Amino acid sequence: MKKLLLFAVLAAMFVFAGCSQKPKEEAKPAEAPAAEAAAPAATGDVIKIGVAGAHSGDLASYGLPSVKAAEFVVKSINDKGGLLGKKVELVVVDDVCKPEVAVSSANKLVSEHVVAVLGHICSGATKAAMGTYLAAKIPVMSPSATSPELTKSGEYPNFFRTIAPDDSQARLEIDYITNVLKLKKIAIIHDKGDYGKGLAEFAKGFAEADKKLEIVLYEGITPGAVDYSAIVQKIKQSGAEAVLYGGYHPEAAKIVTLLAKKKMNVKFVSDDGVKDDTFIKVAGQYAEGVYATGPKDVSKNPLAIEATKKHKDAYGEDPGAFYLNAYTAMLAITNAIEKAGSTDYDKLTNALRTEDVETPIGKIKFDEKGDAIGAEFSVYQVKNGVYVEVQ
Amino acid sequence: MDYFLELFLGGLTRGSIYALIALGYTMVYGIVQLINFAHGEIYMIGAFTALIIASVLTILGLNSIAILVIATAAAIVYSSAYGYTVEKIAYKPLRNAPRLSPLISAIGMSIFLQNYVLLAQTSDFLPFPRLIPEFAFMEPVSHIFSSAELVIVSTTMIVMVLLTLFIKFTNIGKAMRATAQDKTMALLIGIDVDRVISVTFIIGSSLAALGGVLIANHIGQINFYIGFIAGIKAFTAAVLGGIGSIPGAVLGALILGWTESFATGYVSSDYEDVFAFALLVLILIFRPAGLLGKAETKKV
Amino acid sequence: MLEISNINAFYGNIQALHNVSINIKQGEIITLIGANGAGKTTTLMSISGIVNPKSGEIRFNGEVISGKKPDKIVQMGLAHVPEGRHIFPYLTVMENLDLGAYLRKDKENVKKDLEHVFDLFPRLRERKNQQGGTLSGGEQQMLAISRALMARPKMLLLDEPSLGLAPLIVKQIFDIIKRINQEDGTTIFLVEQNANLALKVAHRGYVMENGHITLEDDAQKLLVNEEVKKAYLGI
Amino acid sequence: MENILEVKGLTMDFGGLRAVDSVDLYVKPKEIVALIGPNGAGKTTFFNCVTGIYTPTKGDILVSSNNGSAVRINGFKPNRVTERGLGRTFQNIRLFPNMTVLENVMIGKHCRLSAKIFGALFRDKKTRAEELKAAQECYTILEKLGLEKACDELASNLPYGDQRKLEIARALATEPKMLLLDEPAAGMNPQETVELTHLIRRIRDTEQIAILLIEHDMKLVMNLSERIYVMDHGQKIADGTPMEIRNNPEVIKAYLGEDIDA
Amino acid sequence: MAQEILKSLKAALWFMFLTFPIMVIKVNTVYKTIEWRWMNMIFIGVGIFVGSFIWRWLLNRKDRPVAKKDFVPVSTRVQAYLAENPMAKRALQGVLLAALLCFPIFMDAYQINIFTVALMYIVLGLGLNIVVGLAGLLDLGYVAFYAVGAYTYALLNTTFGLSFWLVLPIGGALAAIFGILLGFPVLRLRGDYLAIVTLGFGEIIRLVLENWNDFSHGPSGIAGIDKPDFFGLELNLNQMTDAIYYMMVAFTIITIFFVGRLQNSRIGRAWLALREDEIACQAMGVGRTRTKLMAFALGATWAGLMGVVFAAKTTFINPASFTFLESAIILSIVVLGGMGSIPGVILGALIMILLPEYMRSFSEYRMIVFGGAMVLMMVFRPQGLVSNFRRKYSFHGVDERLGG
Repeated sequence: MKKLLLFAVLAAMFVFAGCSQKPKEEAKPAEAPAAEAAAPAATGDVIKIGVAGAHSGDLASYGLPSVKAAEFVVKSINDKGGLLGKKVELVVVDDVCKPEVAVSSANKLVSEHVVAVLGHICSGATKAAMGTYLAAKIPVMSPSATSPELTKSGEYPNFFRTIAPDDSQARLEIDYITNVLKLKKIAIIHDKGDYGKGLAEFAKGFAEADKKLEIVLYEGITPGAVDYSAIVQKIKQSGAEAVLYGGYHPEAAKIVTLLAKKKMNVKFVSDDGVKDDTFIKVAGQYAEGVYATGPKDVSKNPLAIEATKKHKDAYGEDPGAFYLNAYTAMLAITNAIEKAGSTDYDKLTNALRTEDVETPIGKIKFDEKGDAIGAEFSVYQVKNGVYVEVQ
Repeated sequence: MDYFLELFLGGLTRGSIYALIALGYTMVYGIVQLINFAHGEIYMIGAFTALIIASVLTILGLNSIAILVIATAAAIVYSSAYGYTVEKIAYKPLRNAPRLSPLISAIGMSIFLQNYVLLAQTSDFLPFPRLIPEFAFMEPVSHIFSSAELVIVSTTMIVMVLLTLFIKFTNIGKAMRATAQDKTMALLIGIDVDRVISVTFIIGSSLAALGGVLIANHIGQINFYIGFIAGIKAFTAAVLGGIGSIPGAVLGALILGWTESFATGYVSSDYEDVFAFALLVLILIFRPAGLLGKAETKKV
Repeated sequence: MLEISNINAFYGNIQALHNVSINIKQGEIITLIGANGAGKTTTLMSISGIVNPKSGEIRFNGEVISGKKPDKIVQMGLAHVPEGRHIFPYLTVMENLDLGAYLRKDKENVKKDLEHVFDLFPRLRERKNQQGGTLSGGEQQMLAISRALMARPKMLLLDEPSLGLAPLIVKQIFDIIKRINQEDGTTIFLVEQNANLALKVAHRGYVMENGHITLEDDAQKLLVNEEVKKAYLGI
Repeated sequence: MENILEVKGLTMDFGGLRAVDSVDLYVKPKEIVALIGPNGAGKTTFFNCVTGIYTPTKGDILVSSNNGSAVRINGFKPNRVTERGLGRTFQNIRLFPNMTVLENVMIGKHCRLSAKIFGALFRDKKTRAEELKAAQECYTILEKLGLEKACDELASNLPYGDQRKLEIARALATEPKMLLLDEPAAGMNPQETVELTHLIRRIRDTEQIAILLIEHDMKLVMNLSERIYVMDHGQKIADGTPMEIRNNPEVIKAYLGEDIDA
Repeated sequence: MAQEILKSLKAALWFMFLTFPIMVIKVNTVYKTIEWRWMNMIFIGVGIFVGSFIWRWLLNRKDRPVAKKDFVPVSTRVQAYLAENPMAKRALQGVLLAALLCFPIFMDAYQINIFTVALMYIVLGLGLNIVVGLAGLLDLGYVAFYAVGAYTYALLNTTFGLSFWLVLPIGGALAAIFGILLGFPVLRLRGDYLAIVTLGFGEIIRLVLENWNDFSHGPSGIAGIDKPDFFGLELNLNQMTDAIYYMMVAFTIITIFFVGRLQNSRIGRAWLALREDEIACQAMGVGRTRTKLMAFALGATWAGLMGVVFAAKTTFINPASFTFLESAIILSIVVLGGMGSIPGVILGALIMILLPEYMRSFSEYRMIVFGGAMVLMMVFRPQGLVSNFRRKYSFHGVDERLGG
């Protein structure tokens, strides 16, 4: 019987191993018409584009919207006959936002011969994977990896992104506090995470360089902790007039709620991770008056309206985080392939840098380092339960 | 002084929540010598059940006190049911297995339950409805101690007293103590040990559920992952106090809560967890059985 | 009253009992003697359901009890005082005794039995609020027997009650065992290594060796049996 | 020091309980000495103090070292005590159940070997030679005790009597000057006990080591030992030759009990 | 039979009740809508009904008394056969080695990469096996040593440009030192306390890495770490993947070889004995402190070495790679495979790493299956897949055997 069990486990392993060797089946986008999927497309007949990011685990909510965005774009392209006369196919890989898994995922995409990659979602995972893509000469476009290092270091010429880097956000926040809110003392709080702490570091640097703001508190909190009242007391004690928070909305909502409950009158300024409707839903009345930076308002952009509508029609709810950025990235990639008339790396990157493309976040192209020209941030404030652009 | 008091009260709240979860760890450990890693998940499931039931009832338009009561009751019932089932599936068949096996099984269960909730519900944070009303009499002090915090602390205290009385005076409480001290003998005097173990899991899970509802209400949001950190912290508290000891768990939890609160307040929240774990390591080095744990006498 | 027929029990892959058969009639004191590791304790554990014999059958008052859960067996009137006493060390003497009556619902009679037990062992009355673990060895043995009596058993299984006790205390305890048998009419199954002592109080005896029953006879006859003398009395 | 072991005024308290109360004892080279007394008299505690498992509250434990001088070993860790030449067995057998018989004995050899990590990893010539020698010596010990056939069995699969013997073999492998046996005959049947008596005597004769044993089997004790110490309630109540002890009224009263005529 | 059906029916009903709020109701708190997913309840009911039969059947099989007295598990029989037939053993080793060496020829970079990761976990598992399997010390913070190795290389490489091969021993040694530092205070603690303290230690290391920006670059991690260099060769991506793979194969073989030797050495015996009975072991002359520290240090060394390899392989590290879950996975490898057994750990690592990896096709169901499988494995085979097998000695040909 023990033999049987052992055998079963081993057999199961081989079955799984077998499955994975037929990646075409797993990789086909859910929306693709059945006829297409059935057609045994030789590599020459399709253009494969990779989509990588966290699709499971606790960060899945940041990664899954990009898959949906990519699927919508690809569907509309294929409906119109494809790119360069070929169908576009997505290869979706999950990196759970872990560097080591990201490397495996990148390897998988490389061995699938993708021509470009939409992803990854987290900066850390992106950095880990970039080496693999660079060696394989594959352009990568992230909708969400905001670490400035990715573009500014110049180490990753194949990297592009449709979101502005953290430092520009930090700059904007500091300027807003100094010039518009005209406050003097701030507390900088972050979530010890890659994104939040990175942003906080920049904000701290800018504030110290400007010498106009006094940083009375600079500290990290632990995401997922049971209670944040101690740090809130400390903010109160520090006499800060504003809290600049680097991190995501769950913790921000907790802090904002506590600040309000403790009847503290401090401004709360945060980042793109907080400029999320979930934040307002979670924090409810306490969200009122919170400032957050985020990509320029695109609610009037017809492409953005269309993209959002597609999602609502298909899934019955608003799209999640970075959906529009991913949509943009997918449009930019496919547009570049079209314009370059080829999937060749040099031609493709050149097209990305030279050809303007209309996207949900406006008309963009990419600078030498890979940052999107035209993707900028503005400041929003929660008024009557919605984020309103104030600058 | 005010600052100190605020930190003290904050630590008390935090410690109370830890205590509710730590009790489950300590009771289970006392009886089956097992670190029930899935206990944090039971807490999370309690919070989720309360959220789901409360939302449904809100949509149906019940008043908030009724919702609070029903949701809490549902959370307790379901958490207990999960605790009971987890024991039956993942631990009971392993009663006589090598020591590490149930631990691995528990870790597996924890991963399983997290992903179960993730798949069945969502990975997003969900806003938890505010069910505990603001008491008017708390108004003057609400800036340092809110109504929700009062409810948390007082509930914990009441539960603690009830639990102590239960363990001390009821028949099943005595059976629990007997089983913890000598399982064979408990069997020999006719105690249905399996049943006692089930009851232990049920009580521990109920307390965790209560903790889950209270904290979710206080913090205002939950997701499938909240059990992990709370679980680790509560477990640390249980060990700190001396695992297996009920007053130890409460003491350990409060000390942990205060350590974290004061460490954040007077040093830096950057290292809040480092302080917590360092405290644990220190205490165990000087008192290897924890603060109120019974040192085991070596028998040769 | 108790019929053990041909039971075989294993620990892992090692067979501890080989076709063990024992018969005990109502009101008897039966002793099972044998060296350490002979399988005496396993026999008792099989009776009270802690060890499950792989084959064979145990009947108590005509009803099959092998395979039943221990609490059901206790409920039927079998109380077991295990080797090493197994006092709950952090419970008081009173709590230990209370737990002896765990399955009983007749609270009034329990109170009476408590008095009875305190009469048998006045020392326990003096120490009723002390923790079990702080008692001396002899007192613990008294407590262990009393706790079993609190279940008001029809039959008492005693495993090495003399173990580790001073001779004087042993004498006391054996006197009480006799009293319990004579006054309350409780059947007693006594497992002892101290064969001499056990055979003096018992009516009949069984001798066990390496998991087999090798001899069965009246206690008086066993006492003078040369085999037994040589093997177990060290003479 | 002419005695191999000398214990003076040994006292051991557990909390408020005095388990051993200023006991004196000595053992000369190649002597067989027994320590007897009713259960709970403190014999095993005494053993545990001597072998370093407990640190005695008061008193001196002296062991003669190789050059003949006395070394005080109070508070030494058990392994250091073993290195000093005291090997022991346990009352309730404490073998390593999931290791083979030979491996069990080789653990006894541990403190006489010197292989370090380097040797273990690279298995150099010296290490190999040492291992080989150790294995052979252990095998020889097993042969002496008649366990060589079982050498690849797991210790837990041995019959009870052989497990007792294996404990002795393991203790012998530590190359002791003195062997402390804690109830070696417990649980053995009469034949086995007789064999054991011969075995212990043979060990003393061939290995030239002293033996201190705790035992309940009076026949074995009287047969084997040259001197006997009697303990009761933590105190030494008598010592002397078997003859003296047999006739000591104090001993008869305390140990055998007044009306137990076994 | 009717009773069996009734039992299954009860189980099904119970689980339908149990999963009701979480599986059936889905509330959208924003739009105030409730989605009732009654289908789920039916799935659960049917699934549990069937599953319950299988569960009981398996449990019965497990509990059934072993008929033959001398029953020997398959894995032990295989091992015994191999031990007695050196030719067969050599042949098997040869086949396995050939398969490992030829693997890259037939597989693409992705497969090779996955296999490299699996090999890394084999080595980590074998390292932890020294601590948990052999010495019996439950370590839940093993990943801390892995982190020490990884950060050693990352920092030394990015700031001083030290090469992989130079840092490899440094990383191992530093991890060993950390092992001893941790070992000292916790030696006195028994089982579960040791577990929680090591868990705490692991967390402390991770938190320090996360917070001490000046030292570790905090959560954003260290990027641009050099890949290992192989004799100064210029390698492209695929060649590099192959090279690292072969390096890991070599590493794994060396580790298996060393751990095997450790296990059958004086020290290895002392570990086993310490695990079996600490007091008896001390009384037989084995120094507890020394022996335990040695286990901690050696176990940590392998983690440190793998940390260096990890940093070099991914070229980017951040504290997120060194969480408790990672420790739990490595521990599971050891326990799943069979504590103290080298083939067991290898099998455990392959299952734990390859299974979830190949299950990526089920993406979101991967982790739940992983967790469930861990539970089922423990319930039905708690001693692990491969039973520990002790080496035998033969004293007729003692010279050849021991000399070999």
